[in-house]
Amino acid sequence: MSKLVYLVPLSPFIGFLLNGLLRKNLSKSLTGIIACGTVLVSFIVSLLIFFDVRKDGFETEIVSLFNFIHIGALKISFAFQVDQLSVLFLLIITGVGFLIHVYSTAYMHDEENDHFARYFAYLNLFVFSMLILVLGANYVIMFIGWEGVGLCSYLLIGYWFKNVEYGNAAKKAFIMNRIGDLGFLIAVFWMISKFGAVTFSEVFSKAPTAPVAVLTGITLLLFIGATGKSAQIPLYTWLPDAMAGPTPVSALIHAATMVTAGIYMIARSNIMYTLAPTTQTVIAIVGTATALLAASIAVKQNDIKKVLAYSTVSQLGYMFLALGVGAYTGAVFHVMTHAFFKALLFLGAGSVIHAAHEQDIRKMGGLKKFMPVTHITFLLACLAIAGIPPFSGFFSKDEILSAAYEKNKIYYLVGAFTALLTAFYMFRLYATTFLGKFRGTSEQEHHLHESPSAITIPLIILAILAVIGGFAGIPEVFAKGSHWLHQFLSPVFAGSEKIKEVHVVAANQELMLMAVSVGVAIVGVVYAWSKFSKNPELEDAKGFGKLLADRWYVDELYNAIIVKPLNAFGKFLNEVVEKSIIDWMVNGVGKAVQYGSRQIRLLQSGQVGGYVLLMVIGMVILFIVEIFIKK
Amino acid sequence: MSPTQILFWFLSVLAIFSAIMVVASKSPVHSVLWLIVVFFAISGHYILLNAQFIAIVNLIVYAGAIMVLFLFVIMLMNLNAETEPQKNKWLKIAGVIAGGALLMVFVAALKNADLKNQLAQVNQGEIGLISNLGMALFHDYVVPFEVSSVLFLSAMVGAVVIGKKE
Amino acid sequence: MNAIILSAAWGVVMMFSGAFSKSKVVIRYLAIAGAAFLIIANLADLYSQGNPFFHIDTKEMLTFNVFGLLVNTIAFASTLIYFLLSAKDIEDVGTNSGEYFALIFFVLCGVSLVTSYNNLLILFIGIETLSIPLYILTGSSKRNLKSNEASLKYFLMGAFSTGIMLLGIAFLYGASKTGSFFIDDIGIGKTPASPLFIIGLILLTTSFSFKVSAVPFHFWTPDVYDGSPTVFTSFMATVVKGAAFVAFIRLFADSFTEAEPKWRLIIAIITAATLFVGNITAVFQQSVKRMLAYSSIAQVGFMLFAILGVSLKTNTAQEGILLYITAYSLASIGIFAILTRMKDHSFEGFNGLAKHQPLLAGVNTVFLLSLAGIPLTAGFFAKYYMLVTALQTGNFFWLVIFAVLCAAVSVYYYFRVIQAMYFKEGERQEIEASPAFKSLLVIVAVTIVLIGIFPQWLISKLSIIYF
Amino acid sequence: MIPVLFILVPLLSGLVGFFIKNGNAAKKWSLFVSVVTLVISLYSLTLGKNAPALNYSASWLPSLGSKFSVELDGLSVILTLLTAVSFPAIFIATYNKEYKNQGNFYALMLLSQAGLMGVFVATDALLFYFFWELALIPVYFLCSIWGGDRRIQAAFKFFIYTFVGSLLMLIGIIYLYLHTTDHSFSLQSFYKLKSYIPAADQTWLFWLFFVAFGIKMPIFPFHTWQPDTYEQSPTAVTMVLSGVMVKMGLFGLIRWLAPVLAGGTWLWGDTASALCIIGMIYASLIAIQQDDLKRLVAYSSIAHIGLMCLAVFATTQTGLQGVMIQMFNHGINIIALWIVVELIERQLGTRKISELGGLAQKAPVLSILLVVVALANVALPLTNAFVGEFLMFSGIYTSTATTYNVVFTVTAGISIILSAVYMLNMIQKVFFGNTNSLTENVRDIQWNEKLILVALVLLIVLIGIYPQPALELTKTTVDTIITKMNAKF
Amino acid sequence: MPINYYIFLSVALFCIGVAGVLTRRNAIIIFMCIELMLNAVNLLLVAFSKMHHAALAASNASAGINGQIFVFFIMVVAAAEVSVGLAIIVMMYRNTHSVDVNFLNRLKH
Repeated sequence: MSKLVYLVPLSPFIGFLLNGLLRKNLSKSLTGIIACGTVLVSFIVSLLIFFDVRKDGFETEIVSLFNFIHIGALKISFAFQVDQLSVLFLLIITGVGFLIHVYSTAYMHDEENDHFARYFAYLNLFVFSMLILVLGANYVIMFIGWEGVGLCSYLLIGYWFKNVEYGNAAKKAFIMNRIGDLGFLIAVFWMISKFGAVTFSEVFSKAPTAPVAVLTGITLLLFIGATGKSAQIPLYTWLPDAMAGPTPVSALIHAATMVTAGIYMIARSNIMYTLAPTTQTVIAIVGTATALLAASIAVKQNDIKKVLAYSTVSQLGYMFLALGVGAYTGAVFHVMTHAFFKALLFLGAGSVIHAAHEQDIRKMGGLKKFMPVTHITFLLACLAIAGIPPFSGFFSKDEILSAAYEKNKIYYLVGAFTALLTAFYMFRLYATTFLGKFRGTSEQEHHLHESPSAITIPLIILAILAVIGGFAGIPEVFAKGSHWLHQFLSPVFAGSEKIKEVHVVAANQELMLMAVSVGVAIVGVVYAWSKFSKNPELEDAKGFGKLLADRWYVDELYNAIIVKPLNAFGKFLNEVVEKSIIDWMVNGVGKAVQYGSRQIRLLQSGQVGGYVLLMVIGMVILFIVEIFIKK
Repeated sequence: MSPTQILFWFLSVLAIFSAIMVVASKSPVHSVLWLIVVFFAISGHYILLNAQFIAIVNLIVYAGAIMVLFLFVIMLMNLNAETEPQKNKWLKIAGVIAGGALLMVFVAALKNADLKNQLAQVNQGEIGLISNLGMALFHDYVVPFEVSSVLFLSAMVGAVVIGKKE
Repeated sequence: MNAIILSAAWGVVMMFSGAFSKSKVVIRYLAIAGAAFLIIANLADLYSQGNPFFHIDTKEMLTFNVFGLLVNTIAFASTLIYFLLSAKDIEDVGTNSGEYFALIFFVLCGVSLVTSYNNLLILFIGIETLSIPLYILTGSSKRNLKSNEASLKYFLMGAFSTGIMLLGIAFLYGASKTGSFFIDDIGIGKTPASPLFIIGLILLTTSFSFKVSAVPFHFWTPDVYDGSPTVFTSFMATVVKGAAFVAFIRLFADSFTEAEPKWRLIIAIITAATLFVGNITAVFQQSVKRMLAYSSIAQVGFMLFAILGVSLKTNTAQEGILLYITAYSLASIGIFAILTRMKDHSFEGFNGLAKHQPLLAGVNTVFLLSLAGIPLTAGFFAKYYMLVTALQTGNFFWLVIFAVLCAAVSVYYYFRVIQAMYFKEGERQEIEASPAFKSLLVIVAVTIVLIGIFPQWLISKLSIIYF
Repeated sequence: MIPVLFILVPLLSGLVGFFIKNGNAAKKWSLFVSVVTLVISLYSLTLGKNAPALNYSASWLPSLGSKFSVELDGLSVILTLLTAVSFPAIFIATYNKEYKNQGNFYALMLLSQAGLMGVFVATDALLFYFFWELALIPVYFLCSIWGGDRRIQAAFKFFIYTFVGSLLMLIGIIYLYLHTTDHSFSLQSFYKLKSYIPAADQTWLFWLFFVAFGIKMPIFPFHTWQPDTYEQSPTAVTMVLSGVMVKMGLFGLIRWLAPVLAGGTWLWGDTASALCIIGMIYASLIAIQQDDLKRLVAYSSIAHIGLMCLAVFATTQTGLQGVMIQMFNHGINIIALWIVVELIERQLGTRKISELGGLAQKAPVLSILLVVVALANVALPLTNAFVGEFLMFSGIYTSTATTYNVVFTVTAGISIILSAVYMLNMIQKVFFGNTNSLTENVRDIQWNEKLILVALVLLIVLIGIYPQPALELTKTTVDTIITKMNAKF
Repeated sequence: MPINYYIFLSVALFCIGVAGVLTRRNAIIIFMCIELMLNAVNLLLVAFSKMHHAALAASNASAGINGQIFVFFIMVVAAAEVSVGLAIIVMMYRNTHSVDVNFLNRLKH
């Protein structure tokens, strides 16, 4: 079955071609069918592959399609790798992807025909690239997907291209990703020059022999790539702006799948990271910092999508923390659960926006009675992300926190505090949106309504997943071998675990940790609920709050220290160096010749006497040269 | 100091002095006359060197023919001192300096030439005599002699072309 | 020998024809026939090595070698083309066209003298035979003050340079051990040069530089070329200059080869100066005629590389100079022929020529490209040879670089004409160009291109030369 | 025989073209001829390596040791193919444009094609120099007859600039020729030269050649002719210039400089590379500032060429392979870009980015195609340029010829980011946003433009996905050149 | 007589002639100065011919004669030149009523 893996990316690609080329002629329904159908196909295929992979005695499968680049020793073939990790991501991508496609058919229904098709074409293309990313059997193929998803996110953020703001957001996203990608590329070149190969199997087999410094370098460069793609400090600022795109896009790309590419990549190269402890520390620190920073900002945001965006960044921070402390399974686990509840949150938000045509939560409130399904699912998602047992978020987050505790208490403390913040801002959001009474205009209120089934059904499915998703990884303390995901992924991370075994926390200790995290979560929830359900804060924040509301002025900082100087320098080059120096010199030669001509021709005075005089002088000079200088 | 030497020095001084006068004298006519003096002095030198033929030709052709031609032209244009207003003084000085510099350079070049034992044979040696020159001219140098006729022809034609009224 | 005698004789014929025949056409065809006849006679001389029509014992005053004879051929051929193109314009200069042609033939006699002299006496007579008729031709449009002025300037300075040359010859005579004027004897071989020799050398260099108009002895050139009737400028700038240059190279190749270290530097300096002044000054000119005068100076700068190369074992220098003279003469004659027919000799005069006279513009472009030394034209190989020569000597790398930079400058003023013809708008002006005239120009242009692609037929002839 | 056809077909038909008075006939004629050339070149691809048909040699100037010898090796194949592809593309793309006396215009275009072909196939230095100049002349006339307002000065600056360069190169060629044992201009005897040329001479010889090629490419700081010329020439000519002609410089570097003067190249590689990198960053930063589409593309081209030149000096198999394929890619990409620029200018009469906007609404097809081309220009994976740049960068990184390989890679890498910046800026300002009074009534592209753009885009994607055949094409050539470059003294 | 004397004498005359050409502006006088230069050369040639004769008379009775022949030719040519030159000057005078070379500046630059 896994021989047919190429079908998985292929079918969305076909969908892309169909929708892209025939966008003028297809009806909306047909477009929708094609788009969802193709993704569904690949979901089914992935499922089949998944069952393959689950059979014991399964060996990692390399499906090589054709030679991409073969030069001398360097052999890069267009190959896919099927193993537990990739197949897991396949399921997440295609599954969540499919739901979001379905959702979009309703959400984007007001678009004109061909734009509608354009949207789905992009979406399919994205799924395709994402699949390439996770399937690639070497770093080059992975990079193809890596940049592919970047492109799609660019296209989708800028989907409403008439709006210049959106365009800028898209551009920002692309360029920041590019910065990361440069790091990724250089890492690849380093591998080529060091290992002479880019295939995972070869690189990982050669890695242990390489000096630690090299590995640290490579891994750090890769991590730079990850920070770009997965919105970590310092390259995270694009993600909140990326909310310019249609909400389903935010759900799919900027919550569920693309942004987790970085985690996938590092989990994939776990061996190299395990061999480079320095890098791990860096990752852990960056992860923790990002988690805290983003959460703190989320506390004061009033745009429903912005809140979710920052919470995404913060959650991603958690995942990196996990990677940093070597809890690869935990990271992947959180990716999965996060995919469920964050997608759900976004879709819920989308449904709200769809109904209220409004994104500012201060103008909402009391939606509970208007759109029950949305409300319930959203609530479940909030509970999940807040880490209330037995919802999925609890398990994954808890695993990460305990691992962090194991590594270094500080990580844990920060993590726990972030958990508190998370619970707080999520329920602030929930409360201001759904509780209380509606604060929008009357005619807004007039056509508030529950969204159509194409929207609610995905919500419900995702809600179920968000609730039960956690049981894929029940901590070992409850029952031996209950952590199914760990078992499942163990072949992938076997290498790292051989190198240094992650000794599990003592049972009682772990239970204590759980208690703490649950405690903080509940505190956050309760406080937020009580604070905002009746009287939400409607006036703009002040003092420290303002600092948070304005996102610590990071964007402004970047503007001041990078963008502006670069522009100024460019202007300087263009107007001063180019025109007044280089070109001036070039033309100067011409001018000099002209001038010299004008002067020298004055020798031709027209006077015979003058001529003869000059001739004689010339003769004398010849004599002097010949007789005096030569001797 | 043999008479030859005295004669040599006399003629040399005469030649140089009158040459200077040629350049210096205001009126063209005077210049012509001084030039004729130069020619006579030089012919004297020729005789001293026992080159009678050249000496005679020099007198006949130059002093006789050419200078007369010059005189005619000058008379024809009745040029006199006034017709030549003062030329730019600086250019004059520059000219003199340049001429002097040329002389200096020549002298400088020649001073380290060892020509002490090289003597020019004076008042003896047969080669200057018409008979020998004639033999040489019409045996070895007949081709140049004939060729120079072309030159004359062209000069003649030229003079005609230029002079002819249209 | 044929060339010398026949050219002189034909000069006489032309002279009388002027006296007896009133019909200009007859005279014209007579002249053309004469040129053709000269070519044939000279070729006969060339191919019947050693037994020409006339058996004259020149007492080694003259030696006729392939090089000299080829130069004659080129000179006569150029003259023929020149006659065919511009005979009419010669007639238009003044009343007595017969005499003009006669003078031109006398000049040709001088040419064939300086290409075959073996004795400084002949050189002197040859140079004079070359110059004196030109003084006349320069002044031949008698009412034109510019023409008069040019003629007088030319004459005075020419006479002056003659004086310098004679002094040089005198010193060489004094320096030569055997007291002879034969160019084989005046060379000093390996013996240390006496001051007399050095002086003679420099003085001769000076006067030759004057004749070929090399800086700083070039001052007569622009004024004379500008002042004299355009037809005669064309003749002076091509045939005569080439001949003078051949005299130059012949003397240095035969007598002063061993003394090369002594004059290497001064020639190099003169070359550099010539390239610089010639090219730079041409840039600012407003009249094409005058620009061509300066450009001819610049071209001489390149030719002088041949002098630097005479000491080479190979014949590159001689081959090169021959190619150069051919290329340069053909192109210049062509351009001047067109220029003569134009009312306005300024650059503006050429504006829009391509629209009104596409053919003339086309051939003119070929000529200009050849002068600029663009590949596919004879001019390229000419310059190529000069560069090879200079690089072979191995001493003049700086000079070569300098030369190519100057060549780049030269492109500037040659292309000004092209720009005027093709890219500028201008009102139509009457240029009387008969089909014959045009077709002849086309032939010349084609020849230039052919030489540019296959310099073979010249080179192969040259590579058998032994001096 | 095929290389000869490459030269003769356009040459002769170009000469014929001068006599076609009817403009449209000339147009059709030249289109036909260029297609014929394309067919020939495609046929040449089918022939195996060193098939007899691929090289031809005839006596030309025996006494000068120069032969009319032409050959199609990997390098020539890829560049002749580029030339053969470009011209039909250009002719079709500009089919609707009406030039004054078109007969001459197209004739000159064909002549320039002949010259370019000659440059790429010549294996005799003198012959190479000949074609080098001949390719220049027609372009000079094209630019200064049919160009913009400042065309005469711009074209002349261009001409003088390159002419100086080529003359310097001529000196170098002659010098090498004089040092060959068998006094010949043939590439083979030039290869044998190494042992005869002392290091000191290698130095200045290297610079003589490098300046000539650097001007043509152009490399900072010899680049100032380029933006003006591109801006002033008619777009068809600009396409020739930027698509094919700049490759002459790289070609010369790869064919005549690097393997022949390996020593000099090795000694001065770092300096030259530094120039390239400065140029890349410099050009990119300036490109960001440009408001004129043509100038924008011009500067971006400078940046890309700089990268290729840099990769040549890296002296690695991968790098050189990258250069080979990238020369082709850059050619078609930039031609596609020019086509778009041309369309915009012809419709709206302006190239000012600031005056445009919202074209995506009016001309969706055009904008989609443009976006693909632009993405190719920023070397996005699965476009042709990615393959080239990936190989070049990894070549530079793994280079052993320099000790600064990492520095070079990183600094050069910055230009990737910058290229994204200016390209996306352009796309956004021109195509996104709202329409304004000027762009209100833009119509989408017509059949011929669509045809050619689609073809180019397909080519871009095809090479991007499956580059291996193209790489195979140049394999052996690359190996030989690299071995020669590594045998330094 | 030592040859240097003659050399210096004729060089001196020659340079005086040159100086004359440089300083005077009357065409005729310039021309005369040129003639002076020629005569200086003649004198030098004759002196050299006698020098060579003195040196080589033993081997060759007519050694050095060519020098004097050359002088003869110089005179001949000079005569021809004068005829042409004066003709030109006269023509000039006819048109401008002056023989002042400083008026010759229509052609310059």
